[in-house]
Amino acid sequence: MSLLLEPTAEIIKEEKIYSQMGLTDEEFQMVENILGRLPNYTETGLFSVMWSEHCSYKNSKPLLKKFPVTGERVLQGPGEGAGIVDIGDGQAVAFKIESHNHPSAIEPYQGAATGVGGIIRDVFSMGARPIAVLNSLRFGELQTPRVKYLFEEVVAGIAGYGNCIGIPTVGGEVQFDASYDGNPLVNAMCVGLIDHKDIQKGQAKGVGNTVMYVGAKTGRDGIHGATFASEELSDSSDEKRPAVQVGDPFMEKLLLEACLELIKSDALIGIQDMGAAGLTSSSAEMASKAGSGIEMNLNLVPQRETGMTAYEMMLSESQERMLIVIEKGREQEIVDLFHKYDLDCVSVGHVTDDHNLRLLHNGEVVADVPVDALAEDAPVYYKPSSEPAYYREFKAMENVEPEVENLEETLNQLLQQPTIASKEWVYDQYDYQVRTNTVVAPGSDAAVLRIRGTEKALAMTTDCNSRYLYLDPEVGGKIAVAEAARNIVCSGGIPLAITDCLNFGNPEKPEIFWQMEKAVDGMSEACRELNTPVIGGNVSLYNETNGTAVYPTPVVGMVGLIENLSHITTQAFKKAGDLVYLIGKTNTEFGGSELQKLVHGRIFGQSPALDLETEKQRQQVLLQAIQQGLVQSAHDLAEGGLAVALAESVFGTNGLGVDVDTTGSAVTALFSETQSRFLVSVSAEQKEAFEAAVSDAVQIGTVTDSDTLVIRNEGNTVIQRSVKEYEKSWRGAISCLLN
Amino acid sequence: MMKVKIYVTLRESVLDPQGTAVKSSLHAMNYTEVQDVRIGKYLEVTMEPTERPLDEVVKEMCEKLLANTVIEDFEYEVEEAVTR
Amino acid sequence: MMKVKIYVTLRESVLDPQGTAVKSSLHAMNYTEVQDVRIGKYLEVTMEPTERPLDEVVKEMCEKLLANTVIEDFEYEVEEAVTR
Amino acid sequence: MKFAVIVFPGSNCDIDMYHAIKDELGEEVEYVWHDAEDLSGYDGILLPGGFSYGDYLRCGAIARFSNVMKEVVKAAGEGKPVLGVCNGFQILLEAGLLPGAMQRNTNLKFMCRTVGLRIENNETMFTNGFVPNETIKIPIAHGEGNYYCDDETYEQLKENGQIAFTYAGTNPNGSRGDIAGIINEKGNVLGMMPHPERAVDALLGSADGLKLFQSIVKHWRDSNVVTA
Ligand SMILES: Nc1ncnc2c1ncn2[C@@H]1O[C@H](COP(=O)(O)OP(=O)(O)O)[C@@H](O)[C@H]1O
Ligand SMILES: [Mg+2]
Repeated sequence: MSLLLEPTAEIIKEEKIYSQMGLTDEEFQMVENILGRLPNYTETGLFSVMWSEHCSYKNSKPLLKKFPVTGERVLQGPGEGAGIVDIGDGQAVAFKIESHNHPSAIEPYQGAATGVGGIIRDVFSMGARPIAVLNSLRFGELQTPRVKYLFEEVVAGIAGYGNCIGIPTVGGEVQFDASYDGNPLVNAMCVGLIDHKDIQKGQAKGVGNTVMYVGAKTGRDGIHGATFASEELSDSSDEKRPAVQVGDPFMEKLLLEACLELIKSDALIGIQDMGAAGLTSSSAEMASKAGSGIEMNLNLVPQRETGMTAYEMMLSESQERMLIVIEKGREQEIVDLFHKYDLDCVSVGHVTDDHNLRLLHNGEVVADVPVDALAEDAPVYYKPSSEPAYYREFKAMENVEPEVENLEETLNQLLQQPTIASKEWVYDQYDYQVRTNTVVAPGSDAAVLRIRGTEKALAMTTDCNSRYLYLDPEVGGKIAVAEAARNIVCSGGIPLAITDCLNFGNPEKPEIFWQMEKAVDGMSEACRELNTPVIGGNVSLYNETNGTAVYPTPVVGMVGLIENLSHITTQAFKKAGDLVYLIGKTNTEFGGSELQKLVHGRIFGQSPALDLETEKQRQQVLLQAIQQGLVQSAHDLAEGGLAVALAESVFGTNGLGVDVDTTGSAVTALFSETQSRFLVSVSAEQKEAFEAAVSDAVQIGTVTDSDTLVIRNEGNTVIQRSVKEYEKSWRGAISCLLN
Repeated sequence: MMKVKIYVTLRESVLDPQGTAVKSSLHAMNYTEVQDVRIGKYLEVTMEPTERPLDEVVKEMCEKLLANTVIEDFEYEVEEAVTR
Repeated sequence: MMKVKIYVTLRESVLDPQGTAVKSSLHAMNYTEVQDVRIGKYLEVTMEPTERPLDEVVKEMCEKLLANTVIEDFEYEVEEAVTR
Repeated sequence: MKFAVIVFPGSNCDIDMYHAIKDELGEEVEYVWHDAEDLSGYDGILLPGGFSYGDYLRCGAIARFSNVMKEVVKAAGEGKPVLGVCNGFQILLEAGLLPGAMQRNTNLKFMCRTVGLRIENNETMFTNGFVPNETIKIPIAHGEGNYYCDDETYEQLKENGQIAFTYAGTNPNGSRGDIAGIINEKGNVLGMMPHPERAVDALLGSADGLKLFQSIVKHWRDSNVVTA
């Protein structure tokens, strides 16, 4: 019935209906040239979603080429649902991060929940069993009711989905800054375990093989979600409401178990999840990768609503669905498998050899387009790039110490900054223990999960300090990778590889494109130096509200291998009498620091510097010391510098305290954010062995049983306050801001 | 005292996983006559007389807090409640 | 086709943590006229004609599954629904 | 002793329960799908946590009508130990094997943390390995663990020693009388919100939960030695 309402090919062209779908005049002309005729309404829809930034990476492809993507452990690089890295003994780890920023800005609970659901599907579509999820979140300052609402609902959505499906949410990060006021960032990462022999690909091979649709029925939800994700938010974004999808974690749990059973079947040829652009991207990409074509009869697609058009079915982003290709003739056994889990599983088409995606609906061909044109051959743009004026200004500034009157109270205030404060309010809502493998729960540097049946464990983290990136995207990009690696090393792990989510503003603005370019350069260099190739990721552009971009936020998700359970290390001090060491020299570096923000209310100047060679050398030496059993606790220095790191290491230890003496200017010693530094505690008996192993470690004090945090500077006591008092400020800050 | 009865329901094309699960359960229990189940919220709000017109206040409360208008619709009825 | 509207509410003697929370939010938003909020469920069940009397069937479904009578009460209304 | 771990669609602590029994307790254990027709081959029945049927409508409400529940009721009637943890507890309540009902936590949020549990009755087949009033550390992870029952029921629970565990220290969820776990009058059905199967290995923070499973085995051995 609504078919009649669809504009004809001529009208689409004349009235530029395509531009409402996101295609430019040139792109529409390209489509016309490819087809040798005008596309009809459904076909125009197929091209518009597949050529959206979200699906085609048309603006970011040239940059992504810069990333190092290979390495001796890499089994699967970018291009599939998730990247895969070898961890020995025939096992591998699969992981990927993805954004759900725009849906979360409109409907935070469902936006975040379906973001988690989507990334989990990416991982199990590779054949891996998801073992953990993490997230990286950015919100405006926790002051307005709207921001508080977004924060509470996003966290609830992540919890709601992850807890129900029974995959532990083990870590992440949350930062607050005014640049995210109207455009929060919600990035979710999933980590899975897989045996090499089970690795699957999303390919539609073998002419005549059967294309099957499994999982939830298709409804009108999220039509054009991918296009929506490739636009700036504006005050009228609320009108895009139908683009919001509702997740069903229960359905996904069944789908997960069924798919993991399916991968054991030799009837399976290929499997891909229906994520952004749903049925369109999964079918076109699977065919394009295999060099084949696909023909589907849309009348066979399980539908939740009546009267759906071909356009609506192909563009729907209903959740919890998969497309699979199986050997012809074995349909029934697959149907039976899915029925055991009460899931729909129907044959909707077959693999062809003509390289086209051909769709039938009500007995007519409603679309017939080359799959490569949709997938591989989407246009690629080289956007102009230009250095923004603010950058030159900041670069020229000297590094100066912010003025601080009362160091003891300043530390108290820093501990209450929501970005530094305990995130317990967040992770208390996540079931981080389910499946009983979580050895290090949220609250230390990286989360650690043991691998059952082995002596090994995996460390995982997400990191990105976007303030540094705003001041200097290249150095900030390096720091993001280095910080993630530090967190892995502090937990006793060997950094393996990263996945990244590039969250930026509108790439059509040359200053934004410059930020992207520089950030990718910095990240690539760090990845090369630290031997952590990029095995997958996601790009989220147009993160702007009414013309203002978010800080450049390329979130890094990293996984590390802990070779033996005995290497697992946490940031908390262990016992009184242990010696406290600082590794790394401290300079006066306050650009983008928490102290600068606290004192000046804004950030400016130069970001902290980073020397990758020093970074690498320190990480290696520290990791060896940890592996040799010479380290009781290890923590990297991040936001808030040494004073905050000391406080974090003593919190939660029930009665321990610390007494250290620092040198140089007190403000710098306590709060500077110089990179590549670590805070380590060592038992007194191992003093010599540790010092021999880590030659640039300097002992600055000892762990005490006094329940007091004492910091001296050149012998003078500058801070002496009960740990309990500081801990109370730090633990309560976020719930206090919410009430 | 007024008693306002508010019904919050999912918009028509929005997926209702709860309703679907309950429907299958009812079928499994042999209530095969059941064609469809949709699950929403039912709120009873007791209110003192308002300065502004009651309709205006209730609508505003629903839009701002009680319903999530991105995915939900609401309706309400006002009843004069007996004072307890 | 019949449409059965079912209201499931917490028994009066049972505390309603969600209702209490919503009430405080409303107060914080300056809807001080609000005296009390109770939150329950609203189900719309579409049914084909039943062999047994509809009332009997609906009551049974509620008692068995749709409400937990340890803490909840239920009421329902039947509407003749238009066939689509 | 041979245990059954009942798996409902949406159960997600089934694997944890299985490994606790097999790897740490060292007893026989099998997964049993929700449509099973016969539990006579098992000596103990375990209903694991998770979100059976998505916890849609009410936690445990739909699972309670699974085929296997008829068998669980039968096993309970025969005096076999039946343990429901978290969602398993909620299912036992919905099924009427234990009195009362579950409401949302008073702060309306899911909470995951390790809490202190006081053993209120150490003379049950689930707690005989603990000393009276012992406090143990066990994780909780739930959104609806706020146990409700009317006054009469509460008095009965107290009188009969049916309160097995209470929260020591802060009550996390608002449950009546700080109740964390209760048993039936006969003493062979235990429902508890905390997860003993998550506390069986010191590597993960606590092994206090193992004693609960050991208690079940000890009781079973003792009574089977008598009859054998
Ligand atoms: N959104 C979140 N979800 C889960 N855990 C979180 C989240 N945010 C922070 N955490 C946890 O809180 C701890 C501190 O986080 P953060 O300050 O970002 O650490 P770091 O500076 O070492 O990266 C980490 O264990 C982290 O995993
Ligand atoms: Mg850290």
